[in-house]
Amino acid sequence: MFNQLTGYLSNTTQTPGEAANYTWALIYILIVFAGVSGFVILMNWGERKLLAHFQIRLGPMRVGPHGLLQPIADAVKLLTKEDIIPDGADKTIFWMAPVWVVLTGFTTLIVVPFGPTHAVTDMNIGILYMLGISSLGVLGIIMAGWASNSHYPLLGSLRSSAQMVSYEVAMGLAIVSAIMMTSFTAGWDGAGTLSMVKIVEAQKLQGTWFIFKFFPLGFIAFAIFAIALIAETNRAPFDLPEAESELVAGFHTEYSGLRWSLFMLAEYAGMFAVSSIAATLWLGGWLRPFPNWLAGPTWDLAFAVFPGVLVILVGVAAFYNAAKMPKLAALKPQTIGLWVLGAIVLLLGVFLASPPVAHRISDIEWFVLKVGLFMYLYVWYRATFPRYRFDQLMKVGWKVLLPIALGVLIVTGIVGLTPDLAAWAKGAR
Amino acid sequence: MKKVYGSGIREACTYLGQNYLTVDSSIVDDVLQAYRDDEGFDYLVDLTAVHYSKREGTQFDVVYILYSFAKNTRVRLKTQIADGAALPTAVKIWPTANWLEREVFDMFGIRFEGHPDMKRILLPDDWKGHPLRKEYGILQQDTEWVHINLGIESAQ
Amino acid sequence: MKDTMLETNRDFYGEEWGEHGPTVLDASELILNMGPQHPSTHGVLRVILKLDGEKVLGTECVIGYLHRGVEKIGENRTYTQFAPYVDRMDYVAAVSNGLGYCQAVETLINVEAPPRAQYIRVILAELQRIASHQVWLGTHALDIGAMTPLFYTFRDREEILKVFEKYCGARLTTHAFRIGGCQYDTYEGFEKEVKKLCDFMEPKFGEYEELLTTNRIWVERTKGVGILNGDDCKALGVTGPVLRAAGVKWDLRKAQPYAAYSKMDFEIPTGENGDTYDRYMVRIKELHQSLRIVRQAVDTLPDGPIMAKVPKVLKPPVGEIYHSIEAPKGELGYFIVSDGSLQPYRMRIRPPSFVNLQALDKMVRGMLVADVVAVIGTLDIVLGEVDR
Amino acid sequence: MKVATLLRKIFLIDLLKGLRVTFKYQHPKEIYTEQYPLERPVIAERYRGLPRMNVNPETGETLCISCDLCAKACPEHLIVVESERDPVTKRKVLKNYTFDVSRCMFCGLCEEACSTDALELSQDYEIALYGRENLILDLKRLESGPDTTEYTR
Repeated sequence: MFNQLTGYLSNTTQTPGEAANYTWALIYILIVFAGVSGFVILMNWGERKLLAHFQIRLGPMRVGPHGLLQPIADAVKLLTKEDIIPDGADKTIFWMAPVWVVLTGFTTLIVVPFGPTHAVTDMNIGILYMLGISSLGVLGIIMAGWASNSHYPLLGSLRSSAQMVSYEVAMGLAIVSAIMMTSFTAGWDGAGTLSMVKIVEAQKLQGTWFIFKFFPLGFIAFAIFAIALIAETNRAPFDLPEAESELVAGFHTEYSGLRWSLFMLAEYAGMFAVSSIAATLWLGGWLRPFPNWLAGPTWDLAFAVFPGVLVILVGVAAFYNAAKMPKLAALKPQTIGLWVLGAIVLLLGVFLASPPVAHRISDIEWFVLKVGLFMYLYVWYRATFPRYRFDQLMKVGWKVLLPIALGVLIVTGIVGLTPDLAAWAKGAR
Repeated sequence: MKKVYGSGIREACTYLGQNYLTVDSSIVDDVLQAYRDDEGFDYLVDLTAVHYSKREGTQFDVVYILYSFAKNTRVRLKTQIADGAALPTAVKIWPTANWLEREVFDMFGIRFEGHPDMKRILLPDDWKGHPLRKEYGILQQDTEWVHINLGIESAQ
Repeated sequence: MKDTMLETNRDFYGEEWGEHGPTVLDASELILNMGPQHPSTHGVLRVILKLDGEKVLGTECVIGYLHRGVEKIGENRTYTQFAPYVDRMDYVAAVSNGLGYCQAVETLINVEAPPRAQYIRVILAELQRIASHQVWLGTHALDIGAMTPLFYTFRDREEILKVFEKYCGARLTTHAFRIGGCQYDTYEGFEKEVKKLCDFMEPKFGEYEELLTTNRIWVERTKGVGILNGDDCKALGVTGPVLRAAGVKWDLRKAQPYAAYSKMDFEIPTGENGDTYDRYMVRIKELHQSLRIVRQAVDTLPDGPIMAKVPKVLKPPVGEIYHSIEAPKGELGYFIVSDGSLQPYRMRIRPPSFVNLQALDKMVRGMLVADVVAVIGTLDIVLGEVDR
Repeated sequence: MKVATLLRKIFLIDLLKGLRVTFKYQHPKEIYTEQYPLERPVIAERYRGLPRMNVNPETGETLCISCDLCAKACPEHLIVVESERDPVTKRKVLKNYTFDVSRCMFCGLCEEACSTDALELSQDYEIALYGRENLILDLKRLESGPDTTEYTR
C-alpha cells in the first residue's frame, strides 16, 4: 500500500492505470474530479466576467473582490432552492437525467492526458472511448426533455439529439485525419494510435503539432473540429437546444435548483473534455510550444516555469487592483479580500514556478493553459455571433463541414503517403 | 371625390381640411368596396367607433379612415347604427379590419357580420361590459371577473 | 381564464386538447404557448403556435395583458392633462407619441406652433427615432442570438436619453411638448451637444453593421424570413419600416409633412424583398437619415418664441379630426372628437404596433419556431402600444 | 468582385470583423457600467423628481398661496390642498398639503401651474420606500425634503 503510494512518485513512464497502481488511480480520479469541478466554478465566474467585458459591462462585482465569490454564492443559492418536479413529469427519468449527464460528462475525463503520466489511465482506444462516452450524454438530454412533459424541453432535446448526431460525423472525420497523421511517425512502421498519450507522443516525435502538419491540412481539420466542438457542447452560436430566446431554456426549462446546476456542471465538464480532445490532437497536448526552435535545457526550464510566472502575474495584478481600490469604508472588506487573494495566488505561483515542482507538473499547466484558450474562444464566440437556425445548422454540418472533412482526410492520406509512394515507385523501377 | 349613391349618402363635407362622408349603414359595404376598387383607397388606416349616448336611435358612429397611396389623400367614412345592430364586416375588403373590428366589438359591443373570429381582443373573453361606452365609468370594472380570476377584490 | 380560452379556441386547438391539457401526445400537431412570459415576445405578448415538428402551421396572438384603457382615460382628462399619458403607450418612443398628440390637438384648435418649437420637435423626434431603432436593433439581435449588440445599442442610446433629460427633465416618459409648442426652450450648449452626439453616433452605427450586416449567420437567419410584399403590407395596413422594406416608398414625413419636416432634406430608404434582412437594412439606413435631419435642424434652428398663443383653459370647437405622424414604428394616428367641452369626447389612438402585429400570422406560416422569434422582433412591436 | 466575395467567405472575414469589434471592447476603459451607490449619476437641472414645497428662505413661511391650481392641473388628481380663510386678512392660508407620490407620474404639470414657485419637482431620485402609504407626503415632509439615505453596504 505504502509502496504503491510512494513508488509512483518516481514513476515517469506510465499512468497509474497502466501501472495498475489503484491507489494512485483513485487519487487521480479524485484530483481530476475536484480539479474539473474547481475549474467549472472558476469558469462560471470567468465566463460571466469575460462576457461582461466583451459587452462593456462589469459583470459580478459585489460578492467578494471583483465578484470572485459569486459562484459560491450562486452554488449556495442553487442548493437551498426549492426543488421542483413538474406535476406531469416522469419522476424517475426526470431524476435520472441530470445524474446521467454529469456521469457521462465526468467519465470521459479519465483518459484525458494532462501529462505523459498524468492521466487516470491510458487506454489504447482512448479517443474512441472519449467520443463514445461523450455522445452518451445526449441521452441524458433527451431524457430530460422527455421527462419534463413540456413542449419547450421536448423541442430542445430533439434539436439536441439531431445536432449531436450530425456534428459527430464531421467531428469524427476530422479526428480520423489527425489519427492518420500519427501513423506517419518515423519508426512506428505506419501504425497509428488511438491512445491519447501516444497521439501526443507522436506529435513530439514528429516535431510538430498536428495543427501545423501538412499546412493547411492540419489546420483545416482543426478548424472543422473547432466548429464541431462548439456544436457538440451546445454553445453559442450553436446553442439551439437551450436557445434562450426561442425555447426559454431548452431541455432544462423545467429544472431548478440543484438539478439545474448539475446540467450546468455537466455542460462545463463537457466543454473541458471536448476542448482537451482538441488540445491533445492538434495543439500538442501537454507539450510546450516551440520545441525545435527554442530547444535546450535553459529554454526547457523557462517554459516549465512560465505558467507559474503567469500565476504570479495574476497575483501581482490582484495587488495592483487592491491598491487602486477607492478608499471607502464600504469597500474595505473587498480590498482586504483582494489583498489576501493576491497573496494566495502569489504563493501558489511561486510554488508552481519553483523548478522541482515545475519540472514535475509543468505539462499539466501547459495542458490547462491550452484548454483555457478554448474556453476564451467559447466565450468570445458567444459574445459575438447570432444563433443559427435549426435547418441551417444541419446544412452547415452536412453540406459544409462533412465534405470538407472528407476531402481533408483523403488529401491527408495522399500527402502522407507520398514519400512512401515515391519510394515504392523508385523501388519498382 | 364624393360619389353619388342615391339617398344613402347623408352628408359630405370638409372640416379643417379633412374630408369626410356620412353614409347609411345599409350601403356601407358597397361604398367601401367602391372606394377601394374605383377610387384606389387601398389602405384602411383605422376603424373605430364613437358612442353618442344622448342621441336617440342610432347611438353609434362607426368611423372608417381610408387612405390612398396613389392620391396621397385620406378620407373618413362614417355610418350610424343603433345599439345591438350589426354592420357587415370589412375584413374581406381589407384584412386590416380583422383586429380593428374586434377591438370595436370589445370596446363598444358593435357586432360585425361575417367576421371570421368575432371575439374580444384586449379584454378577457368573459369580461362583462364594453368599456368605451359612455355609461361605463372610468373606475368601473367587472368585479366578479376580477374576483374569480385574480382572487383579489379590486384591481385598482 | 385558461379554460374559457380553450373553449373559444376549440377548433384551433383541436378536440383532443381536453380540460387538463394535452393528455394524448398527438404525433402530428403540437400546440406551443409562447408567452406571455417568454424571453423574446417583447413584453407580454402571447402567441399560440400550432406546430408540425418545428414548422409553424398557424398562430394566434392573445394580447391585452397590458391594457390600461388609455382611450378611456383620454375621455376623462382635459387636453393638457392627457399629454403625459400618451408617453406611456410606446414607451421606447415617448417623444414621438407626444409629438403626434400635440400636433393633433393643435390641428383641432387650429393653432400652429412657432417655427423654433417645430424645429426642436423635429430634433427630439428624430433623436427618439434613433433611440427607438437602437432598442429595436438590440432586442432583435438578442432574439436571433447575438447578445452583444444589445449592450452597445443601449450604451449609445444612453447618450440620447441624457440629452432628453437635460432638455425636459425625464429620460423615458419625457412629456417634452405641450399643445401649442414646447414647454422648455433649449438649454445652454444644446446645439453643440447634439452635434457632438451626431458625430459620436455615426461610427457606432458602423459597428452595429460590422457585427451583423455581413455576418453569415445573421444573413442566413434574416434573408427570406417573414416575407411581406408591398400589396400584402397595404392590405394589412402595415406601415413604417416594414412597409418601406417591401419597396413602397412611403413615409408620412414626406407624404404629408408635419412640424418642420417639409424644410428638411432627407431620403426614404426602401428595401426590395420585404424580408427581415431588408427591414434591418431599412432601419439601419433610417438611423443615418435621422442623423442627417438632426444635423440640418440644429444648423438651421431659428430663434423666436417656443409657444403659440393657446388659451390656458383649452376648449376646442365641436368637431373631429384625424392626425397622424410617422412614429418609429409606423403611422401613429390620433382621432379626436370634440364636443366643445374641456375633455375630448372620443380619443382614438391608431397604434402602429397593433396593426403591424396582425401581419405576424401571414409572415410566419410555414416557417420554423426560430423564425417566429425573428419576425416578432422585426415587426418592432411595443406591447404598451399594442394593448394601450 | 465575385472572387473577392468568395475569398471573403472562405476566410470567414465577415465573422472575424464581428470578433474584432467585440475584442476591441474588452478593454476595461470601455466599461460603461455605473457602480451605482458608489458612483452617483449627474442629474440634469430640469430633472423631475420628488416634489418639494419651497419656503421663503428669510421667514421660513411657505410660498404657497393655496390657489389650488396644481391640484386642478394634475392629471391623476393626487394633490389635495387644504386651506382656510384668515378671518383678519381675508386671505387663504395653507393648512395642509398632501401629495400622493405613489400615483405621481412626474409629468411636471403641477410645477408649471404653480404661480409662486412654491411647488417644485426636485432632483431627488431615490424615492423608493417601504410601503405605499409612506409615499403620501404631507406639508411637513414636502418642506423638509426627503429623508437622506445613507448607503453602507
